Amino acid sequence: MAGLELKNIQKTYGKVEVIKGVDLDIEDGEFVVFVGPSGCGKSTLLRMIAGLEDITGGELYIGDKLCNDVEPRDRSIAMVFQSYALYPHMTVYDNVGFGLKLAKTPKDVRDQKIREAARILKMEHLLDRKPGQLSGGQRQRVAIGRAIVRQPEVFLFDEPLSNLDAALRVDTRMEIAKLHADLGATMIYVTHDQVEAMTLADKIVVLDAGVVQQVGSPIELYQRPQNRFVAGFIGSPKMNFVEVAVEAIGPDAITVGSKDVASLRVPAATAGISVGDTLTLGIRPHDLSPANTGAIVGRVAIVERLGNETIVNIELASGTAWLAVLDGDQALRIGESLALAAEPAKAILFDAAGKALLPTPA
Amino acid sequence: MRSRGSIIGGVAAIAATFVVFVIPFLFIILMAFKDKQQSALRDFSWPNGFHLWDNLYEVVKTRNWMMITAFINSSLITVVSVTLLIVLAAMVGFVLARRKTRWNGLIEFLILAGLMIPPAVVPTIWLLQGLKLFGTLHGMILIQVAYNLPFSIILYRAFIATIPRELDEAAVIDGARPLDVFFRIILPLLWPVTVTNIVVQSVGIFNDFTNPLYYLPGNQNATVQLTLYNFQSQFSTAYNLLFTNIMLITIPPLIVFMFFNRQIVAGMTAGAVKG
Amino acid sequence: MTAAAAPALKMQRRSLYPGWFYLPAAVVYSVLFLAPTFASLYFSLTRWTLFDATFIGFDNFAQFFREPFLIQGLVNTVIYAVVTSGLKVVIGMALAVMLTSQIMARGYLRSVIFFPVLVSTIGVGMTFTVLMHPTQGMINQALALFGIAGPGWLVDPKLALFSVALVDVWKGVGLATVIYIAGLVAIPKDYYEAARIDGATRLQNFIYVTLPLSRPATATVITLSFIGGLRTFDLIWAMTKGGPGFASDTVASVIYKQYQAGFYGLSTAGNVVLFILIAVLVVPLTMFLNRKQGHE
Amino acid sequence: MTKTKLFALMGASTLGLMMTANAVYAQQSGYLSFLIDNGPQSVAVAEAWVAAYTEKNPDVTIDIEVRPGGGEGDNIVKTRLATGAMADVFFYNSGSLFQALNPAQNLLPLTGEAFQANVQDSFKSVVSAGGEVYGAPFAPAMGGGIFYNKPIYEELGLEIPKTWDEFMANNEKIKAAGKTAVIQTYGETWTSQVIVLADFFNVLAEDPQFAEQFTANEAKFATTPAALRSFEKLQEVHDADLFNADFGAATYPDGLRMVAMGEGAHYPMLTFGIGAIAETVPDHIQDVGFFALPGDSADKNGLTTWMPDSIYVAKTTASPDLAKDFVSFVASPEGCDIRNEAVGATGPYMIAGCELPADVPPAVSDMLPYFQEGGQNAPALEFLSPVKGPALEQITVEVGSGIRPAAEGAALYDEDVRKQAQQLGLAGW
Repeated sequence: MAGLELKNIQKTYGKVEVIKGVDLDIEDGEFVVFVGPSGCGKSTLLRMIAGLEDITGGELYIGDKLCNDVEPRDRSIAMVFQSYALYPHMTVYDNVGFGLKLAKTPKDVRDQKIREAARILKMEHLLDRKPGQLSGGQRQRVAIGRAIVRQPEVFLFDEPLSNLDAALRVDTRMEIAKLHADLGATMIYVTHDQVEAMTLADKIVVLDAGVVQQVGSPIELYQRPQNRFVAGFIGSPKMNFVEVAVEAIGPDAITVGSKDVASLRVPAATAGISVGDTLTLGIRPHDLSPANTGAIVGRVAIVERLGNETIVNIELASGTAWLAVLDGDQALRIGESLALAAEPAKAILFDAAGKALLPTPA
Repeated sequence: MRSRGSIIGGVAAIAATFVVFVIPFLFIILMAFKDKQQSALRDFSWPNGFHLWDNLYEVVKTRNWMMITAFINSSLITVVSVTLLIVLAAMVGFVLARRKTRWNGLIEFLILAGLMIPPAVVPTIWLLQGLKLFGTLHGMILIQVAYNLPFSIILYRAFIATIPRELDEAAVIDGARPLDVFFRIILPLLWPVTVTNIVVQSVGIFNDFTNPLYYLPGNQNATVQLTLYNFQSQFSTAYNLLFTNIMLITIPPLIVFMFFNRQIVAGMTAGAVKG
Repeated sequence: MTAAAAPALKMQRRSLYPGWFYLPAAVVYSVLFLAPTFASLYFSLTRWTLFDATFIGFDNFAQFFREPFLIQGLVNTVIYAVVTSGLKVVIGMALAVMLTSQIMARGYLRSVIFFPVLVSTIGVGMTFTVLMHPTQGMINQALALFGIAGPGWLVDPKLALFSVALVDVWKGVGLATVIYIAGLVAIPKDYYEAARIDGATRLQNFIYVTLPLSRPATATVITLSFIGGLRTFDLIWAMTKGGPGFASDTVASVIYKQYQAGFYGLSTAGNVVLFILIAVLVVPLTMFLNRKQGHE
Repeated sequence: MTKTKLFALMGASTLGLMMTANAVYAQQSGYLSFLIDNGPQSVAVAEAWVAAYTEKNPDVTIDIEVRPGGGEGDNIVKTRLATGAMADVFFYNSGSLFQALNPAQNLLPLTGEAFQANVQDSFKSVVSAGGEVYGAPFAPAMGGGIFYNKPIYEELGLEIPKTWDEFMANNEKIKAAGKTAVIQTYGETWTSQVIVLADFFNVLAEDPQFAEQFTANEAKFATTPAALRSFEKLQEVHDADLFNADFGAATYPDGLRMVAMGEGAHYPMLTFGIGAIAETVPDHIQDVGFFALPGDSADKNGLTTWMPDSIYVAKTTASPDLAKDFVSFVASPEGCDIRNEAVGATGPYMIAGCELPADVPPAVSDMLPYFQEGGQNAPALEFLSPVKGPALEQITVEVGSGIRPAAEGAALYDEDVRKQAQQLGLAGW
């Protein structure tokens, strides 16, 4: 078993910088998720760890071993691909056993390992089939089985669920979580879906434009995003943002307001902020609730009634569109005016550069 | 589903193809059954007697059983050079489709040039001579490989582009070295195009006449097409033997065809048409 | 590849697609094809007896273009290539449409049409030379049964080239048909169904769906048979040797005759001329075909 | 060179030397490869020689390789010589084609061999270069002229023509009788040249300097009336509509069969065709006669002759002594006898001591007077000049098929020979 250490990892294609110096520590046995929008470099980073891409600069340690120049097969890793990448001309049995065969594992040992993996994944009945005869979920299992059988120290998953339908995705996600619990191996998982990230990860790494935006536990990222990007990316539905002016600066709090938002006192770090500055106010849709005296007033544009909750799309005075997720069923008419109250403690202010002005934790 | 129109169309098609395509072959076969006098008439008539065995024996034993040598040589040349072609062309097609470098343009140009440029015979002979390959089966095999590589590469390259790269990567993660990836993953997946290559190239090489004529002199090196050519004047008054010879040397390509008949279209779909 | 920097070295060492995969093919191809071709560029500028070569500049090219029948040979070559590739496209397409429809005896038809592809050019040439004999040939004897006086297929100077071209089509149309069948099978059924919902007739189906969507197949057939037609030699040699007189000479047969006569320099110069002819015609053609393809 | 006494020694086997030489013949051993053209006669005679020779020398193995004839064969011979891959012993033409082989560099001189004493000097001259003799004749001399069908001549009461006009008059009578007067076989193009080439005696009769001037680029076919006449004769027979219906596709064997069986009256051909007739239609060999291609004057009626092809030894041979011994065997009276046995006698031999059997076919006996005292003959142009254009056979097909008039054909041929002259590096071109 092994942890990983990335020191100032860089990747350039010609003059284009794709990964701009990533530092990261991954503990042994940790489940780490790389998340970010497409093109952020998360897959590239994973492939560099796998050894499928060359590392332009920096150092990659797996365990204590510098692995920049180590062949993929010698990195004690296994990888599950987005498209599963099963070998179409081989049976499931051979697919799973291919790596062992290449490693010249004796036939009986190989057979035992393949059957063990099949048992874990409940796919013993599929062993004689070819990938073309399998459903998407079954293929996914085979791909995982192929990884398990190698008994790697690090599992790498490259968007493994994106080709599955919604229901299957939830099931498989849980299976992967269970697998992690059972095997206790280090797992690195790439996704663009923050729900997967939140549900699976011990530690999430948010990437954007080749730069690590924040590393932390799911709750930490949700509650204390370090910048506007992370705040917007983590959490579903997305956090609402609006520009506001600083009206007053109090101890450990800033009072802000605009034509959209009546004065709101938000706990925040105040250093370097002065009255009259423009900041961005972020409030999560779940943190809004209907209140006649609410600080935020808008016009109802769309209403989605789900029964247990109601999702309202409102248009603020400035024209900014916000979402609110309200408890219970709310019969709202389109076009009517709606006032919402926000819980100031859960609101976050961002400075002009997008940095979160988080209050010092109590 | 079948309307009367389509039955009439079908019968017409069968009749037309019979006249255009089958009759010439029947002619060859009938001629091979005739004796010398009757074959001299060159008409489409029923043989007066059964002379096929005599004709076959005559053709095969001509010039010291040269036909036997020729069949061995031609088969050897065809099998070895097609095997080499498949492996070498697939290797080139694989790297060419996968790895984009500034050399790709040059390589593509050379491939196209190989399709277009007529080979320079005499300098080639001079070169083979220098390599001690002139007049040897090895030399002939390498010539066939060199001349037919471009077409095989083109067939392969288009198809390799449709094989997902993730397969290569999965194999690498599984511990495969480049040769493992190629021989255990890519080559097996190329089978449909390989069939096309086998059929087209083996028929072409087996039926090649010009190249053995120049690069493979000597009786011990005779190939089947050369026997036909050599016997042409000897059999110039014996059409029965000439056509027996033609019939005899058409059998091996026919076997290849019957073997792969069903898979030819699939291979074409995979390779040639995707372009 | 020359960069000495460490990353470049790493890349070489670990590439999944190693450059040396090119090596075996490159060695065979360079030694046996490229090197002689380059040598021929030099020899085309010499008067060459095989035993020694005298440098004479571009005289061979001048001579080649003075060959009384070269111009006709050039024209013949283009005619031959256009006729054979044109007929292969039209007939191949027609046969492919027929063979992908609900026609009876499909297996038989498909095999029969492909079968001539398997026979050697020399064998086909010899057979058809016999069949096309003006008086004793089966073709004219058959025509005579219907009271038609058959033409001198291979001996009439106006007809000889076309007769050979017809045999070429006979031999090669099977391959074109298979390529087209592959192309047609690859057209998704949805298009035909959509067209049917739009009320298209069979003919409209063919014009608006089959024809445009089988363009990649057409490109393949045209390119292969056009290059083949321009280079064609075996069949012409087996059937007419360029005759009667010079009536069916093509550039390739003119080159071969110079070669036979021992004018090696001249013949090699002809090779260069043929290459240029092919390049001038085929390169724009493929570019045209591929560009159209790109639009789809 | 004309009216040579080439065959003065013919029939007079005075030299017993050869026989003595044979008697003390040492047994040979080793291996030879032997490249021959694929004509049926070449194959038959080569096999007979090899069989006889290896019977005498059981330790010798001789492997016969066969190449195509015509230009293709020329090419193979040249290519194999140039690349040092030639068989030890091979058949090839004498005269201008021999010169193009670069003999000094590629062939083993046979000048000093004992058997050369019996070979006619006139033959040696066409296989010599730079003072060395490189070949030995393996076939009889030939004449180029016209085979005719004797029964037709008897039936129609025709006389052997001595002039071109008489020939054409005969043709008209034959045509009037509903028969094919002249057979042409353009299915094999080389046969189309015969009328033009065989007319060369008549050219020289009019213009004795033509060969020298032609070689020196001073005389042209198109501008020398006597030479142009050769092309015109070809055109005349075409224009008179005398040919067999399938002349464009018929082949050489067809032509021989037709003249032998009386399907046509005349077939312009070289006399080596006699052997093929004897082989393919032996029942009719007595029906075929031969006469020289007639000129315009009965006084000047003579035969254009061809030297036989020669057997050569490649310089690269691994066993020169064995090769020379085999050649001397072929060029011995014994060799001639074996040849007569295998393929029949087709003309006078160039080797002293070689006799024709008593019962030669009529076509051969018709030819002999031209070679004897009082007879007239002249070698074909290719033995007097190295300049021979490769496209002659296509041009004569065109003239003979009415595609191109004689004058244009002759001019085109003049153009064609220039390349050859330049390639040979002759002065004046």
